[in-house]
Amino acid sequence: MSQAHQLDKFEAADFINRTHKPIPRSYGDALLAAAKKDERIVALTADLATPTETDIFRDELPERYHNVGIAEANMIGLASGMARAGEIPFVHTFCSFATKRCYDQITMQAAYPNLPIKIVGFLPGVATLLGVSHQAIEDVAIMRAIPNLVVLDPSGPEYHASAVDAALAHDGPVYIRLKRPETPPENDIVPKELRKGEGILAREGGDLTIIAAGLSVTEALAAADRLAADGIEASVVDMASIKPLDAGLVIDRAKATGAIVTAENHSVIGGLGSAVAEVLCDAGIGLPFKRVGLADRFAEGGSTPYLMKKYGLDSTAIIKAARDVFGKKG
Amino acid sequence: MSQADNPKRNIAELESIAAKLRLRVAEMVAPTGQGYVQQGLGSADIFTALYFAEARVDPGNPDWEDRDRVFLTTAHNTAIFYAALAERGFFETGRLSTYCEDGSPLEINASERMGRFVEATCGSLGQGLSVAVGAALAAKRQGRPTRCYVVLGDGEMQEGQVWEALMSAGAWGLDNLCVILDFNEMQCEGHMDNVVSLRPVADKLESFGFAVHDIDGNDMASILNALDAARETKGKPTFINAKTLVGKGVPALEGFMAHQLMFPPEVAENAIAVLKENLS
Amino acid sequence: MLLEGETTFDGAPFDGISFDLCSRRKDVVMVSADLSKYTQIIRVKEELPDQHLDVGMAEQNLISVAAGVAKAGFVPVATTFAVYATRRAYDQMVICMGTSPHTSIVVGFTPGIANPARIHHQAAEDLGMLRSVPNATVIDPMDVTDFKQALDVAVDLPGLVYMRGHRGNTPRLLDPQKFKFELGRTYRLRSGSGTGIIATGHATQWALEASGILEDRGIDHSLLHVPTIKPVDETGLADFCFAHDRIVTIENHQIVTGLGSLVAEVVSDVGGGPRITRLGVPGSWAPGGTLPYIREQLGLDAAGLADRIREAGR
Amino acid sequence: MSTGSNSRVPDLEILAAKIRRNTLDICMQRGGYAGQGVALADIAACLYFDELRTDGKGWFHDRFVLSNGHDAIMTYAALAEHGSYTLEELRTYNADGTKIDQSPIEGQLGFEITAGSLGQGPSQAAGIAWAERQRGTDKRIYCLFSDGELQEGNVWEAAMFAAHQKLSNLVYIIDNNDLQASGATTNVMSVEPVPEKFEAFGFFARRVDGNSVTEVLDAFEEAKSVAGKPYVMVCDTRIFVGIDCLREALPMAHYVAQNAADWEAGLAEIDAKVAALTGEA
Repeated sequence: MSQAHQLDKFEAADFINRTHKPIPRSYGDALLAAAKKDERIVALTADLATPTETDIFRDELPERYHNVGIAEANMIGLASGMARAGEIPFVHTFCSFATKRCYDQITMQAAYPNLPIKIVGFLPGVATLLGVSHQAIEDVAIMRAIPNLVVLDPSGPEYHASAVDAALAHDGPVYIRLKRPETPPENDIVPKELRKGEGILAREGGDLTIIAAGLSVTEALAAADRLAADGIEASVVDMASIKPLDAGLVIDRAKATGAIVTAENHSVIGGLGSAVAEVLCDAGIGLPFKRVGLADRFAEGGSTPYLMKKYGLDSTAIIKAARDVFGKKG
Repeated sequence: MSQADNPKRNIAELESIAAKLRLRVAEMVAPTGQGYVQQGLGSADIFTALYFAEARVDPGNPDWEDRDRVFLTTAHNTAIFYAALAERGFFETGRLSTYCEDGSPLEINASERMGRFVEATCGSLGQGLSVAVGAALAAKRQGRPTRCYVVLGDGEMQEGQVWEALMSAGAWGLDNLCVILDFNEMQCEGHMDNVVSLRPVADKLESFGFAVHDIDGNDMASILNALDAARETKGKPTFINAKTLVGKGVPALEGFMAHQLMFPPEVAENAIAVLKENLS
Repeated sequence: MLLEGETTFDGAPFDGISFDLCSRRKDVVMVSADLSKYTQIIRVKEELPDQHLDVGMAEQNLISVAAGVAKAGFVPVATTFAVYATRRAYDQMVICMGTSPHTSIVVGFTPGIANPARIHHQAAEDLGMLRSVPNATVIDPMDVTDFKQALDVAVDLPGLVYMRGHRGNTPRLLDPQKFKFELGRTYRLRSGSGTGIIATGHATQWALEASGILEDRGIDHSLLHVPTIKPVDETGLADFCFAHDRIVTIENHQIVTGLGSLVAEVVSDVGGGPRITRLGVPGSWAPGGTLPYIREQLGLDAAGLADRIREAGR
Repeated sequence: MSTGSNSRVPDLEILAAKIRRNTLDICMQRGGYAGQGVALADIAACLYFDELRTDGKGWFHDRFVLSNGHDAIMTYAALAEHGSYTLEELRTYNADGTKIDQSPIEGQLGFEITAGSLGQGPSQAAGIAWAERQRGTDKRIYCLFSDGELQEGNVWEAAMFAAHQKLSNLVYIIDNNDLQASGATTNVMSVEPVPEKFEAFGFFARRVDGNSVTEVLDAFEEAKSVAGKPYVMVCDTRIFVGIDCLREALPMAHYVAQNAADWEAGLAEIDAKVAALTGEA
């Protein structure tokens, strides 16, 4: 059923790795380790083993690995059948296809029956060379609207192992949007913890709060550093759990700092920014607020730093928004 | 599982069960006129064969892990489905009268809130087969004797996902999967050949790696033979192309292409009378 | 701009709207995925067969074929249930239509809870899905008049236009003599102070019912109809919000990502602003059944809404 | 079967060699889908320089729909010979900020649809074919997609529709290279027998050596003679066919990183081939 077909070594240079040097597979290793402990875990992919770091799973546990071909809708259905038979399927493809291509199947066959299907997407937001068809700039918006589904957007590889744990800890469907580094990291990756429903206060400051998720967290922290140099102290929240959202932390920070900027590698419509706006409006908290994200347009392909800069998602854009809301506080 | 639950092959007995289920279908739909009469009457023999002769299921223990799984992917064909389940003992026959009532779990499209005997919620057409393929694959890996049966609609085969699932089942050689096509030639817009034709069915399925049987889906012996052959086929999934007649059993309704027939009271009355007569 | 007197109904509004459009515009093609009867384009199918195309029960194909038809010089109007157009063929809508300059219209019928067959036929997330597609136009008309006029505007818009449709007994509420659909414009149906109600699509009908009850009870309020979800007149929307003490949004949709979120975004962008209570499908699955039954279960029936609006105002 | 097209063969083989060379030239800058571009060179030469009729204004009368985004390299390499792009601009392929996207969007010269989300081209091509027929034009519609895309259900929806509508102005060209992102298609999820599947779906199907100019031309010719049905040519190709040193080094390369191949050796080989072909011609 599964094949241990070894790809040519040159193909290690997949769509994501820009260096042709080995890149640590924080997610792939964590999944394999979890699977070795839990018999029920199976992995599926729609033709994307290496780019989703599941080639190691394929090679080590071939009888629990299924490459279903380029057929995402079928993959979700298969996972559903497996979950109904007592397995815990992790399905893998790019974020764009893991959501837009099989949304009905996710709703019907994973979320409605509340099955433990873990949908793991790679290439979140604009972060891909592969252009518009591979960009998931609306995945958070559409996945957030599905009842029962948990949405996690970890900020870096140090959280990937924890994301696997959090996904397993939730007895139901989970969507995880992951970004593999494009180049080998300079330092060793030290695992950190994230939890469903909890934001991480990554930096504390009293002048405003930047609530960020995924790739935008690094940018937010860089922005906070530069703002601090000018005497503006920003709190930074890593909102890895976009759904359920840590509303308590949002309200707490809103009250403590009086101004909020959201930052996300996603369209400004429907994603983290909207989720935070909903919480604030529900609570009747009116304050200076700004959403940093992709400004309702399609992006092209390119390197991640290039795209983050070009589309106004980087620290410079966050600083501008932060100054703006800080100024409005009066 | 007791011997009494094991496959029975008494054709006369099965035909009389099918006749009873047909009557139930008409009775369930008659009060409101809502429900799928034509499809239910047409596929009564398939459901009878599946639930009363073929599938290893246990109404006393619907969660039984080694059970065979029956997937109704044409989830709107519920009148016959519920009638068969009730008759088989999965729930009280009396509950059939709540069919399509607000708040009743016997909804027009079957959903899992009914209980584990609804193996998947399938009202969005074309999805159930993938779920069944996944379950069949899992059963293989777990070494279970489980067989997966899928009742598929012909119109539904226009959905691309069905072909994704067929391709994977064929490529993986899932001989514990048996797909039964309720080939009634009818879809919303009418006769399927006027919408987008599926023909030739057998050629398509053979090219996707299935063992194919073309049968009369209203002939009990043919259905049983095909199911037997499916069980004996190794290394390939089976596809039973069961030609059925919509409205079967009520002459006034036979062959009448109405996807969502509003069942007029006088027609219902006549149908019930005819079906009662057949029974006795 | 509302019609006075007893409300009248059109039993199959799109049959007339689509036939009228296709008769005037020979470049328009109605495309169906086996649901011509259920989306009510039977007159076109029978009387203008050259302007009707059925792709069978294959919604991804429906959207992609329609996109191809657009690329060859026609204006396709792809029709199916909202749930299938969006959940089933979302990627095709984004890529084949959303990235194209050619006019491609998708009309999704029985949106939100307007379908008795619960989850698999109910599209309570479609507005949010389409709102997040760059450049897309998203319209949720409230009645026959709104629907007809919006479609007339849509056929001349570039790119992807997603519109929610009405079928079956649809009320005529707006006066075609006085109402003129303009893209992005918002319409004030009741003027008052205190609570500002913002609604769209089917929910504007419900809001009108609730408004009647509130009026009888002497509760001051305004009602704003927002047929265009995208692009919307953000300034007008914000002005309306800031002119009221509190805002209640009502939509035939999940309370996340749709109209409620749109209003929350617009208000937050300005900063400050009133409390916003979002009413709709509350982050769970709606039940199946008749529309009155589902509305009641979700507190979206006229009395339930009136109570909740009053409650929000306290 | 011969259709008298043989006189054109040597010229097209030269063009194919040049397209191969252009592919390497473009991909060696920053990496790319070189193997596919090289393998599709013969089909590209036949398509752009023989089969597609010109509109007399420097472009084409017939329409070509590319479904598989990464095969865009084929179109770029061919249009460089056609003169629609310069090699200089194409060398920015894969660079930040370039207009030469790896996977182009609709409106980019040479691209009718936004490709890259697999399996959507065949439907759009069928829609175009239906609409062109409806408008009464004589345009023929060609759609290239890959064997891996056959795993997408959308393709079978399209096939069923195209056959039902008897779209005889539609030709599907399948790049049957037995390679997809995660390995050999046969191993991942076998799609064979491809011609039998399409025949069962109502097409006139023919298996073709996609690297034989003669066979490709014959198939294009045959497609025009088939009435009442769409036509599919299942073109067997293999990555890097025509440049032996790269073919040997990278037999399974779905994507080739810039520093993963000996581009100079490849160029030397193809330059020698071009010289030999033009010398003989």
